Amino acid sequence: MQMNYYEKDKLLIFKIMEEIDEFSVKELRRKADYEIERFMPREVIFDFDCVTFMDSAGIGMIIGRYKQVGIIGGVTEVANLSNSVKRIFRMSGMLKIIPEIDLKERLKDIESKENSKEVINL
Amino acid sequence: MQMNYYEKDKLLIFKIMEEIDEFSVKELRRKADYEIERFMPREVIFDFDCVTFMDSAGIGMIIGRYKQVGIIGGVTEVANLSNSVKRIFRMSGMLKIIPEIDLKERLKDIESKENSKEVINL
Amino acid sequence: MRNKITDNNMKLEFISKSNNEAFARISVAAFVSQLDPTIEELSDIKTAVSEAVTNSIVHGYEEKQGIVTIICKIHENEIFIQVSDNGKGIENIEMAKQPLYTTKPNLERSGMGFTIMESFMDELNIESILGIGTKVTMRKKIKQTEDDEDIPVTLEEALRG
Amino acid sequence: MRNKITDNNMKLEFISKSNNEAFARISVAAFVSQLDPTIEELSDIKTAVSEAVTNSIVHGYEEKQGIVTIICKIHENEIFIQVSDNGKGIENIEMAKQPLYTTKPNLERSGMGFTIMESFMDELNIESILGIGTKVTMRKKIKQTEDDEDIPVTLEEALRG
Ligand SMILES: Nc1ncnc2c1ncn2[C@@H]1O[C@H](COP(=O)(O)OP(=O)(O)O)[C@@H](O)[C@H]1O
Ligand SMILES: Nc1ncnc2c1ncn2[C@@H]1O[C@H](COP(=O)(O)OP(=O)(O)O)[C@@H](O)[C@H]1O
Repeated sequence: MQMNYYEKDKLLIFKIMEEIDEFSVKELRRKADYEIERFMPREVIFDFDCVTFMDSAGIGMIIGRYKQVGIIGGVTEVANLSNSVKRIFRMSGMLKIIPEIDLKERLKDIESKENSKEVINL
Repeated sequence: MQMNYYEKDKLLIFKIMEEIDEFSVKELRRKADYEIERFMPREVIFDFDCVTFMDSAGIGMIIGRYKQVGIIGGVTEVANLSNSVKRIFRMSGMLKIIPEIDLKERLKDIESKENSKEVINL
Repeated sequence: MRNKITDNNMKLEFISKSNNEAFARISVAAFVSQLDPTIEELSDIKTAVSEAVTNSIVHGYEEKQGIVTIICKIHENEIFIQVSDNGKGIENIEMAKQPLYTTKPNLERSGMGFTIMESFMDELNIESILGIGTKVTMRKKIKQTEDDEDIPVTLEEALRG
Repeated sequence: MRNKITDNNMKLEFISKSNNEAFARISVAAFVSQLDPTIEELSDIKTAVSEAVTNSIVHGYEEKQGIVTIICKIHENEIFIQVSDNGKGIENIEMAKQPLYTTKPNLERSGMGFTIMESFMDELNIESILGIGTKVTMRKKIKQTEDDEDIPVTLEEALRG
């Protein structure tokens, strides 16, 4: 997982690089929660661009983070869902509370402003 | 497997695209022998550039073709051996009778002449 | 030309550790790939296997260590997959099959496992006896499309013979 | 950071068809990859497994159909692989291990199978009883290198913390 934090926007982006299952999700949860607590972001985006496999463990993982982020008053979004990931999220109804956004557009906007950025490979 | 035949040089090149084991070798043998009989080449090169896996079935397959080609008076060579393929061939002593050549150099020479060429995906 | 597959089968047993999930679904996918499935069919099968294996590990054996067994059979163009454990078993199968129903919300389980298996495979059957174990059986037909390599790529090529 | 692997094991059984060779070596490779082997170590293991499985199919069962069994165990950073069959067995194991010795030259077998297993793995052991079957056991230590992700790529990055 790679983390990008945009200071001015208080935006935290997690780019997930691993296959998502019950095994990998334990680490992802731990790492994401740590960063969320550390940065107290206003907005968290999970980027699925590099996710080649996901089962239902991904649903629980994202909903769990959505709750964490909600506690500190932030919003959670997902981006770059492949067809199979989208299908799994849709079945659970999750996309109704955690919307999919166009990350490319969003980043164009953000990177046009002066925005100090921090990148960490978790 | 892809076959390239250069008319003027009577040169037949087999570019092997599949993993080489006891299973795949049955088809490779059958196809190679068919083309060798059809073209009666003076020279046959087996190109291993796209071979991602090979076990000892590859040794038997190449030596078998070497014998076929020998019957019609042609020579057999191999090219683009990866380290692991080379290691397996070396262990069997095969490279002493079937030399490894630099295919890129060989092709530069051949394609500089006017040479009608036939390409078939087997 | 690919080889015609007649019947084939395999059996896989492994320890109920969640780091075996990737290995289990890759093995099944490698076995199924003999049928030349599409990428989507293969992905569906991997996901269904991952769900069933996770269930055996997380719900069947919980913290304990046991053996998960996968049996795969190929018959013509159909794949049959059975995932079983000797774990605690399911009390109410009908309830367990409901979307979003889970007995482990604290572990962030979503309750979507059986729903995914049911919708990604053609058939799902669950047998379970409390204290004895659970056996999940799934079937899927692989739609055999014409083999790419046999189809000429352009009309020109086709005419050239 | 990758997870530390403690002990793990699996068992795989399949029909003695040569189209199962790729599936068998991929499964073992997927299992072994928990130890973070190098690409070369993984390739060595796949080759050794392929040799042993081919032998069970080609020599053990010949034209008949039987079951090939693979048992894999991980203990610390060592992998243990056993390939067995209930086929015809080997008459003279010492002779069979000689490079270039094969009883099936007509099938274009090279007689290099055992030699490759021996040189690609750290240890090879063959047990065989005529008419009962053959059991080939191999071990290999995976050299655990430092994890890339934990090593800062440049000194500059290291200093930046
Ligand atoms: N192999 C099993 N052994 C015991 N209980 C199981 C097993 N598989 C499923 N269950 C039960 O069925 C419920 C629903 O399963 P599922 O739809 O996969 O959702 P989830 O795994 O997210 O809880 C589980 O919460 C569990 O109570
Ligand atoms: N599983 C087995 N069952 C019976 N005979 C075997 C088995 N494995 C090997 N052999 C015998 O040992 C010989 C040498 O095996 P090997 O070195 O792998 O070479 P190859 O497979 O090319 O013949 C074989 O030719 C065969 O006679």
